[in-house]
Amino acid sequence: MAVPEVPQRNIVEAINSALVEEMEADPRVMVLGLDVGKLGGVFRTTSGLVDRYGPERVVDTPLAEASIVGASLGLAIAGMVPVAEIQFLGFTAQAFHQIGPQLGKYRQRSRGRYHCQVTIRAPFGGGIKSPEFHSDAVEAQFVQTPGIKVVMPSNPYDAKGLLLEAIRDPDPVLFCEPDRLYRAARMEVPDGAYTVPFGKAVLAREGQHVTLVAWSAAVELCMRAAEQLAQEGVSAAVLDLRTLVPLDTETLCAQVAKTGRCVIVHEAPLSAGFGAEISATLMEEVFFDLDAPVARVGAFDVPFPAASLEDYYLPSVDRVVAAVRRAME
Amino acid sequence: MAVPEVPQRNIVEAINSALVEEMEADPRVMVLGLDVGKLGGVFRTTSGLVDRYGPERVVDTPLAEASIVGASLGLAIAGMVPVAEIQFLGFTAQAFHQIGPQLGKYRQRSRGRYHCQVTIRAPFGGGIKSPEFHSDAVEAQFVQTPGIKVVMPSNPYDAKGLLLEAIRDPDPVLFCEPDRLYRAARMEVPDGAYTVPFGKAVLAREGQHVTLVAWSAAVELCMRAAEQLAQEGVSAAVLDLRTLVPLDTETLCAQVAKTGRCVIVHEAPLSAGFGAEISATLMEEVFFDLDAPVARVGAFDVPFPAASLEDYYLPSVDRVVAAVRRAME
Amino acid sequence: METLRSILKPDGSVMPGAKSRMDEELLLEALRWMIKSRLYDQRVIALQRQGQFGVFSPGTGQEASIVGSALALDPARDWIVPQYRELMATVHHGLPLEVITAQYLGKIGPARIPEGVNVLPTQVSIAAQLPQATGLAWGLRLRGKDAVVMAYIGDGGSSEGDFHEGLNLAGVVKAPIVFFLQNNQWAISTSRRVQSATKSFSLRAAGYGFEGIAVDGNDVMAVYDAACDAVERARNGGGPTLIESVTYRMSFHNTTDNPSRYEDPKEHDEARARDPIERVQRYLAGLGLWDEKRAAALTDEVREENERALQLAYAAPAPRPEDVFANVYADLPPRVARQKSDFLDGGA
Amino acid sequence: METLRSILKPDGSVMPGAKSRMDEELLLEALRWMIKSRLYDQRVIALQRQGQFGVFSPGTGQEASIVGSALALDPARDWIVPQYRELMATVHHGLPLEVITAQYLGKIGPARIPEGVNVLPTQVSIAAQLPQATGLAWGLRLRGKDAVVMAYIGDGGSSEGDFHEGLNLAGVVKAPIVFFLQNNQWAISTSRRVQSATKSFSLRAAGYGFEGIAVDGNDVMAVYDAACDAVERARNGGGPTLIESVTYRMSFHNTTDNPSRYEDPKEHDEARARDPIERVQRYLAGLGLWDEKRAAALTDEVREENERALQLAYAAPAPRPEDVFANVYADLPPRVARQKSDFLDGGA
Ligand SMILES: Cc1ncc(C[n+]2csc(CCOP(=O)(O)OP(=O)(O)O)c2C)c(N)n1
Ligand SMILES: Cc1ncc(C[n+]2csc(CCOP(=O)(O)OP(=O)(O)O)c2C)c(N)n1
Ligand SMILES: [Mg+2]
Ligand SMILES: [Mg+2]
Repeated sequence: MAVPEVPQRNIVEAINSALVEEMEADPRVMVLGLDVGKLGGVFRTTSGLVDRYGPERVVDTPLAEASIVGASLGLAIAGMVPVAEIQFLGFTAQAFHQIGPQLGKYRQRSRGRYHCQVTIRAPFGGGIKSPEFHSDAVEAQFVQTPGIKVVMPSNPYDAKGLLLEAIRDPDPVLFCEPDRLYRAARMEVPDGAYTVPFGKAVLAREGQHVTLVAWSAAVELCMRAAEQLAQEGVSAAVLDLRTLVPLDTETLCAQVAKTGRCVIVHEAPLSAGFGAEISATLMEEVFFDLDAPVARVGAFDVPFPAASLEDYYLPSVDRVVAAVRRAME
Repeated sequence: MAVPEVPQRNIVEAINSALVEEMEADPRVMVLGLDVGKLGGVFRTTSGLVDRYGPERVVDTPLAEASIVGASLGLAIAGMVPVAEIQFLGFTAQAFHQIGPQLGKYRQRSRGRYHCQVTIRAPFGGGIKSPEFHSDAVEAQFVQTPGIKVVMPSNPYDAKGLLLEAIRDPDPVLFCEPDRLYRAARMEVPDGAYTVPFGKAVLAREGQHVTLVAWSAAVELCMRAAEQLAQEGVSAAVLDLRTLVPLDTETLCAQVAKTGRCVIVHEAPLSAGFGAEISATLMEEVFFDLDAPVARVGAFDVPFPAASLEDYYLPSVDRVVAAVRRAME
Repeated sequence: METLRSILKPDGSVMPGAKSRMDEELLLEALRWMIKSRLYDQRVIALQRQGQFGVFSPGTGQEASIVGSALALDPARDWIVPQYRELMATVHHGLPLEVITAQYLGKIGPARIPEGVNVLPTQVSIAAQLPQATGLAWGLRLRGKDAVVMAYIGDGGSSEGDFHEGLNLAGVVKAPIVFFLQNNQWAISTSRRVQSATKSFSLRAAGYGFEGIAVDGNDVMAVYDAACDAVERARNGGGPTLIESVTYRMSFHNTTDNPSRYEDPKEHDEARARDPIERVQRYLAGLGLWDEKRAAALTDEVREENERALQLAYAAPAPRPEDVFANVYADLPPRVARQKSDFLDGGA
Repeated sequence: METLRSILKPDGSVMPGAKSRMDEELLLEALRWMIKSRLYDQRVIALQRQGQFGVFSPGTGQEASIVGSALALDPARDWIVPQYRELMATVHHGLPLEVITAQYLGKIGPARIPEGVNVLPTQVSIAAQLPQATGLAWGLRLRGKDAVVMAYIGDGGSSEGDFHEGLNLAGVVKAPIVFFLQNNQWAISTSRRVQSATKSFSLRAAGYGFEGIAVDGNDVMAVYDAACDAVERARNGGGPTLIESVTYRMSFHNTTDNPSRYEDPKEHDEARARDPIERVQRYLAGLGLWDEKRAAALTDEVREENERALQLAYAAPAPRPEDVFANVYADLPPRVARQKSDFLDGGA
């Protein structure tokens, strides 16, 4: 008897599968946002949901991000489990006052009487020549607003498992999706429900000499850099943080202590990006195990430029490799 | 003949003096925000301005932060020089999409055809038992939005000089005022216009053993900690960054290299606060001069609690001293 | 300014031909709540002046608005989403006075809204509660409840983007909600005239596709009737209503405020002449249902209640250091848990 | 749905008794701009399909709305604040077609709006331009200019908080501005019905204390008249106007969109029957001012112009790596300057 094959899915399909699983299992789960209905979302992550679950549970909303998030808070208090989509992460700016200051604080403000089981999904990232704002990597802004968990999947398997974990989390979760990888390589993503726990970084690639720390699409970039470094005889490990809040300090520190060298890579501008927090944490925890200063590679400290310039602006394999070479000196 | 005495001013008076100077000197300068007119602002920083310059240049606006900032952008393009007040820094959240993504990007978006000579003033900080949101120290959020300069005065002299520099800066400036110190000790603040340049950190106190790095009200906290440390025989320097963007990396690195030990102190929650950027920068620039890992003292990674709990939440002299002791081991 | 729905005139007489849903018995109950509110304000302001109470925003002058709207709700199924100046509305809705009082004393645990009390916490971030209230009303209907939400907002709050987004969404999903806008003419020092050029905030409802009405907010009968109409409409699937309750902030923004810097005394005195409590007393006196004796008795009785609540709140335990970390997450992330234990070990 | 101001019916006849400010000569000019817009859309969509043009949002079906509104302005003193679907309005206002075209080709320098052209950049952050436009109009008046600002917004954009805050502030400061809302029935795939329960977006003006009007957005005469009235009012100190121009997005949201997933073909065909260009041609033909020959001649002429602009844009220099750092600050902060030099030295 043949073993049943595990289906191959890309990130779009993995997210869609997670939403279907949870909407099947829990009638309180609903999806709301811009164009999530008939269109199935601008990237089709919610494709087919409105046909299956109807317009009461899959809701095209008015073009108003603050109300998408604010209403989700109220829906959660009423006992629904909203999965809100913000069409692009950059447009969380319009809802900023409803995310950290409201979702993130509501449990505290109500002394625990109320909590917000709300997931906010949002695609982001450069590399696909998007219009202004559509590429902005602003994840670190939400690490500064305690109460919000920040989840950054880098591959289809994690995307499904982390999204199911997010929807079931009693507290608000910002789930950032790397649009550049939406339809990149498929991988085995099982049918049915499974979860990937928050706060567990995973080694995407083993390596002895240096650790590349990344999340979301930057993991794929680091994998390519590691390939090239291998040719130069440098064995680079790639650590995928998966979630920024909660942060897996333990694995991070153990891994970097092992290699003694570390380069952090992210798509956000360098200054005050989450890479700074990683570097500062390593400073505090494993300073005496470091053979070289921890380095960071990010985008430059300018606004995301016109799409025609994004390849110059974003961290590249070359810039990662160059940083590693310096770290190896 | 007696030398004319330099008047003593607190921060409220210093800011008021700067506004008067510039409104006298430049008819394009206007002040707008909530309650900035007859009331003179909830902290009286704009007291008397409407009587002097009239309701066309000192404007009480509707209660709508995004329009205060958005309108300021348009006013600047029309050739005015708006000094907008956001009543409390925490309420920049309501205007978040108009600050980084608009003010910060407008010069780039227009390929230099337009720029935004706009100053946003906002009080913030704990220690005065304010209501929710009024104390939130969110300055680092604006370091992540390139195009915005972030100014954090710690005393009356700097407050006046940096504000005049901000109003004259052709690019947008977020000017954060430490409300806990508004009416604290007066110091010599000259009449007339003078500027304090951006990007020049200043040593608020000399010291041999360790450098305390801070900005805004945390500088005063570090001064008290340094006093106590002195009794324990620890000579602590206090470096006041004054501006986070632009950042005076040169002075910062030279100073920390000198003492070999460093503790960064800020009121914002620890994770991804601007202290992380300082620590990461020191990692990259002066790693080999460090005798101990750079440490950080911030608020805890929870939302600002009820006022009755703020003394436990905020960094204290004890916590700074304890961190320094560990750094001295 | 379009004419306001009104029944009870400042002189205590009733508009010719006007009839309220409110009978004498309910009116007496309303008066009781209004007096309770006024006396509570006076008492805690005095305490605040002695440094024994937190920053407080009184409802003085707005009692008809606050009480009349709350009386239209069924505390067992309906919900209140406050801003912060509707204290006695939430108390009528079941929130024990000592609980909300504890909040002003910085007590944490004791200020927790008890299970089963359908009230959300006060909202300091102006207008942020409106999209939330819309979501709550929408969600309650999705959950099959026949609940109605009463959401409070001020004339100042009406200018925020959240006002627009919250009301527009409510119209689109036909949420069972009443937006109760207390136009007390002030947002701290900012006059209603500065807040908007509109003749009446109630006109905004047409821009969202539902009913809007402006009512004399110092007339508890008219407020109650307008609120009842709106609650019925919401309950019967008729969707949202925007009620502009035109009233006046007779005291000050809060205990840190000094209106003499900006308020025209004439305007203030005219407002006092429209006091919402006195007109009810005049009316009831005319019916022989109110006199000095009854007033004195009720005052003593209500004072008693307020004092009991104050005593309970003062007696409630003060927060402990570890409460800084309470109720932030269901489970503290490891990094924060470590901050907590370090802190409690007296470390940094 | 309240009745729309209209003059020119779809069949090319004029409403009985209706008279437009637009004479035949201006109407011919309007037609020329409308055809130029339609042909430009067709051409660049074809180029985009061949991978030779960026993501583009056509104005097809909305030409009367776009051109009729722009014709009411004086490019020498007035300003246009666009969203992104009003390309030909900005070109009429003085923005060279090759400049805006360069933007779609990812050219940086060449896409710079020339000095003296009173147009702001297109705005991708929906509705963010409205508070800015209000500030611009307010500031121009403070600077003593007699300028009027025409700010564009969509039916989708009308739901954003910035719409509310921008319009409310404009009413309060009586800014010389016209808010021109193109209700093309769609926000990507989201129907106007989902956007708001209001009968007409024009009703919102009353909530801000100024005039609102709904006009047939496929009727260039009616649009022009409504826009002229509003511009005059603004110029004469009468404050803002909200114009809802009711039209239809006859093509698609942008070149990445596929309306067949969500658009009812019936609705689409009905819209085509209300084509804003054809009705003008019918009307002018009736006057003997339009025929095959003239159509062909004008088409060739306009195609020519568009081609010339396209060629200039294609010929314009591509951005250089260092442009990443261009026009961010008047002076780059040291840290960013160092990033730039490291980058240009081929470092990281
Ligand atoms: C978003 C936001 N901006 C500013 C403030 C500061 N503030 C507190 S109360 C208030 C005035 C509110 O006026 P209104 O909505 O009319 O309510 P009222 O105080 O009159 O009951 C302001 C500006 C705030 N709390 N939230
Ligand atoms: C704040 C914001 N949210 C979402 C988007 C994504 N988006 C781009 S265009 C659009 C629809 C806009 O519709 P409308 O305002 O009617 O203008 P139209 O495209 O019909 O001209 C959306 C949702 C955006 N650009 N900005
Ligand atoms: Mg008010
Ligand atoms: Mg539209």
